[in-house]
Amino acid sequence: MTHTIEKIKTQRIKVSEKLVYVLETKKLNIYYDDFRAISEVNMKIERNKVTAIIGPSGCGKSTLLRSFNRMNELVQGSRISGEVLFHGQNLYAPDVDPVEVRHRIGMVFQKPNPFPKSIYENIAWGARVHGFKGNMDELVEYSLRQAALWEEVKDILDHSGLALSGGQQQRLCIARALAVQPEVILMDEPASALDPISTLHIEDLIRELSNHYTILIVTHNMQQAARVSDFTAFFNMNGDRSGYLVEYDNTNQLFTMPKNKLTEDYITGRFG
Amino acid sequence: MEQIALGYPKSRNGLKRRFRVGENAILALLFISGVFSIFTTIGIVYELGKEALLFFRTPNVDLWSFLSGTQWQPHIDKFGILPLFTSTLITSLFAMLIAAPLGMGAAIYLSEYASEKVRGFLKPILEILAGIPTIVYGYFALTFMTPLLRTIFGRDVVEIYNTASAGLVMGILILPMIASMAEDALSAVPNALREAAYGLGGTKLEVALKVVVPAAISGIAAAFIVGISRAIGETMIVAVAAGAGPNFTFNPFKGAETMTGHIVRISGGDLSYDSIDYNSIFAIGLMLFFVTLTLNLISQQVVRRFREVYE
Amino acid sequence: MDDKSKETPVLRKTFENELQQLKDEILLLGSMVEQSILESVEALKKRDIPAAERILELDKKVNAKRYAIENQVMIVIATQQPMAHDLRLLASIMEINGELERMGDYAKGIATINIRMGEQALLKPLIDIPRMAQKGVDMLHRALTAFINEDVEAARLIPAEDDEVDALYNQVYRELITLIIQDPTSIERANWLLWAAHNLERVADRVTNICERTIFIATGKIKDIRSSDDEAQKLKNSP
Amino acid sequence: MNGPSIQKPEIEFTDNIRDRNRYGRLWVYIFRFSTIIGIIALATLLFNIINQSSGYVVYEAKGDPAALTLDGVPIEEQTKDQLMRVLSSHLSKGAYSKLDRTKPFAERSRNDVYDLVVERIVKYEVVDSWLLWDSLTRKDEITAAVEEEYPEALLRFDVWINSDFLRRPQSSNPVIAGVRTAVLGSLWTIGITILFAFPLGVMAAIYLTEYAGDSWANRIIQTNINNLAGVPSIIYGILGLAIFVRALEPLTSGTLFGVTDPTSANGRTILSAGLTLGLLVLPLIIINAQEAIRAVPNSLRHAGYGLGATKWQTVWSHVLPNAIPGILTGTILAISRAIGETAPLVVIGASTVIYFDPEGPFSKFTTLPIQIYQWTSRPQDEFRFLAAAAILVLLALLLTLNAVAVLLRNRYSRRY
Repeated sequence: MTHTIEKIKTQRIKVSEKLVYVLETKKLNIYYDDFRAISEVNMKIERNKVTAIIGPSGCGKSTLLRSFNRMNELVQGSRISGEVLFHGQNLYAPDVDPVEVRHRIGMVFQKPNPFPKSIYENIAWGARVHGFKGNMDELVEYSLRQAALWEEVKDILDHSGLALSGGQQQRLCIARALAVQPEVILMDEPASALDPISTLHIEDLIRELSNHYTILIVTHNMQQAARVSDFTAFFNMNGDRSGYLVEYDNTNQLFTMPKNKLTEDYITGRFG
Repeated sequence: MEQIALGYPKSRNGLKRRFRVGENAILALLFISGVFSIFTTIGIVYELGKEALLFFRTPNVDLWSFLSGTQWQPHIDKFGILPLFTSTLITSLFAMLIAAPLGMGAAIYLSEYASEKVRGFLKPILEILAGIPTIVYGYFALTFMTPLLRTIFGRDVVEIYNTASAGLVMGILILPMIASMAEDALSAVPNALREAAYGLGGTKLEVALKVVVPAAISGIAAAFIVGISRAIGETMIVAVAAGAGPNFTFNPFKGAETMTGHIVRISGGDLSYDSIDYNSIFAIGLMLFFVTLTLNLISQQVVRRFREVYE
Repeated sequence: MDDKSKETPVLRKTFENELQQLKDEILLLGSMVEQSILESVEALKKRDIPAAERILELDKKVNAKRYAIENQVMIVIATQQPMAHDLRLLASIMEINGELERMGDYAKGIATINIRMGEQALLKPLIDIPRMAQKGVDMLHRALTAFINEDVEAARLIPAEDDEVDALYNQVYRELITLIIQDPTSIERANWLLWAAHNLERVADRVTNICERTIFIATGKIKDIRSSDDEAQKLKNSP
Repeated sequence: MNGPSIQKPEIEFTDNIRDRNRYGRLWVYIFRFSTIIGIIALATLLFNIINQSSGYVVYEAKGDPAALTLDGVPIEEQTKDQLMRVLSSHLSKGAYSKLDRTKPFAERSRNDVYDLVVERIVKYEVVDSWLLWDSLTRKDEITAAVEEEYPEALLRFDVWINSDFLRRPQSSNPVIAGVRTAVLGSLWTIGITILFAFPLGVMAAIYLTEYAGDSWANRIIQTNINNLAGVPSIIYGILGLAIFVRALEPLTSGTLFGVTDPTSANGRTILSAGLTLGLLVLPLIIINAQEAIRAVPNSLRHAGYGLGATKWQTVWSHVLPNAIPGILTGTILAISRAIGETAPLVVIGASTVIYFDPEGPFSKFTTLPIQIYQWTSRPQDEFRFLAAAAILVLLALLLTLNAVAVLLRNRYSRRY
């Protein structure tokens, strides 16, 4: 028992500044029971950049995204083969704790989902469960400022998070994710439930955050991918409906001179 | 060319509003049925109130001594409800002591931990438990729980009829109800909240206890309140196992009669109308009615607020 | 602009940054073109061949810059989905980008004339031609400033100054024709200078195009500022 | 960018993952334990009841059964006539003719007469008994003890719940007591409950879901129904006592209709009991029926209206046929609650000792739960065993009803 705990401790993910690639998948396959949702994905995610994942609906974008912090495990019957490396360490190794993984790799969801608690408690919750030792007020303010929400909510920190507007709620969720100091933030269509203006706010925020965080964003809106991302990965489905990586490139390159005919058809809206 | 006659039936008065006798008769009938339940409530309040008023009009009985008296001895004109009330309290307390934590635990297990298969197996069992008539539980209390308690604590300590046994078995009766209501409340918490908490690196326990349970807290509170209300109104278990005769005691191993138990015992024989005994059960009934009504109203209010958060 | 941005929170910061960058690049390209026009005339005046050769080098940089800006505009259009004002701005940048490159070519043309003239001396000392260059560059500079600031009023006024350049050109033209009549053997040398003057006249014409684009960005209307009379006059006068 | 520059505070987390995971594992056990308690409770309850419903019983006869042999035929094999001869020869004339008066012998079956012989002449008495578990595990011990203590006695493995138990009427002698009266009483009562509450409940549900708007009056009706569902059943008993038994006595005792049942002197009749339970289950039926009616998709209603049908025509021919399985399921569940109800019936005055089958709504009544209550309250073990057997009958009845409800639900749930 003690031995394995020691092992876990030593195996805890160490952040190395030297690596340029934060995340890397190697021959990643994701299955739901017998259905293969994602097949043979090899891609590297660059540090402090925004990487967008686009593709037709049902191509397994969200599934892939969730595999980066083992959220897919919450769905019964899901399993993977291959590797997801975080700073070179396989996230799916038997001695890696998914809770620890999600501490390092945070997530923002499609629909804003603040806890039915106060704004303050929404931010403090994650930090508290991870045994935060510092000044919570400072952390809350810092996180809210980072999420560009502080000015709007600084006087109503004790109000329910649900009382905010949709866009504010989503920025609250981003602030909440930032408060546990992740290195990577996964965003699953973070603006799809928002109005256009709120969407632009979130996009600006994503650009701003990419100075400090590595961001992976799944979006069904390819214009959004074009606007916010540095790199774009285009996924498509096989005949058996399992998603595969078609093209992965610098966003400017992919949207002006895609190398693959499928990509071109997709981004020009000629996708059959 | 032959003109094709289109057979539009000509109604007598065109498109004008028509008075349909049948429709209106049916509507009246339905309306009366709908309102019937109001009559039930009025009936309850009126009858309980009327007879209780007669009870309080009797010499030697007044509201204050009814509420504060520690003796219920009709043959010497002592009508203090406290002995009945305390034993109701003790049985309900025991019941909640069992049902609240276990019901909560079962609810969390079913809603957050159990797989679809396990849930499909466990929920019907809880439903069966909830569907068993209370007299069966009374039998169980008397023939199983009491001997068990007497074996554990000694025959000198535990009387054959005692409130502890009744209360514990009542807990088993209420457990599935609380579990099922609390599970409904927990399941109603949107999955997005769980995902959010997992996404922040919460363990399963933290997600369940620190996010899902607080989010469902009013639903859970409502379940508890309904549970208490059910325990207070529960009759047959205490009638069988808690003992006869009002007894002002806080010792759960002694026999004591609850409010409901008393009503059952007094009315069990041929009760003559307009006797003080007859009137007194209405007074007790009135008290019971208001206590449970208040609890039920509170729980409905709490549930409504809970719904507002998510719908 | 600053006041406006304080009132409404700035959205799409990335896009705004990219647009600003493009404008800066246009200004940079503009100043490179201004430099090559002035220096090409200066070199011609001094018959400085090495300086003329440096102009050719500079023109290569101008061309490279032009293509870089064009590419960047395409990327911005592809990634930022510009609409309305932004779209007009980007379309205009594309247009102005081309105009500036063409103006750079005029400077290159003057430098080439300078080199082709070889050992031949100037037919006459240059007086009006440097004035034309000065005037053209001045117009260009102000046109670009108006474009950056989206100053419609300024943009409307600048094209009128084209007449001054035209007048100078006519004067150079008449002067050179007189010289040719006096001495037909000077026709080749006169022709060199006529071409240089013509190039400078075209510079001013293209400044007019830039002003038209500035007005287009603000109003969405393409308007030919020069009257048809001017145009007819010019056709008559052109060699 | 905008606003003051962001100063990053000191952020450090404790390495607490070990503790967190340990708590996580610990609590899973606690949650699982809570759930298992429920299963254990059910199992214990069933075991406890089955344990008491059969086992070894030692009988001692006051009279000697061997002495009653007639023409060499032991009483177990005698015909009705032979048994009647045994009866008349061992009983006083007065006692015999009294039996004939309460129910003519011509109307009694052979088994009835046999029961009478056992009850009046042989007079078996239970002297000792064991639970099922002991009977199975300590068989030899019991036989040895019985041979030593009661050498004369009859040791028999009795299953208390058997065909005789279901067939026989109530009796003060546990050996020949049965639940027929109680089962019939329950069925009569429930019949009246259904006749009263089902149409009323369904009509109320139709009114509330299809007709009632969102006025304050209708909201009060709805709230009232929800509250009534939470009123303790004993309150309904008190209400039934005051209204049906006392105020409406002429109606419920049948005197209004000229029925004069000598056994029912007042309003404590099956009718009163059925109506009381009807009031009790009415809110449950309404709530369940409302849910079933609401589950009918609106498109069906619109289809009806679109063809120019009136509201009632639409409800009657489109909504109700589709809601009826749900309504029935809900009603069955409500009825099974009524079958198990004891307290209100005790309060309105169920008779505890009735030896004759109920004949109609104006008869005195007892029901299965009342019978169980009454037997449970007796101190003798034999009555406890009878109660256990009666509980098994009651549970079987409920199980059947629930099975029907589940079948109905499964059969019709594929419709949409």
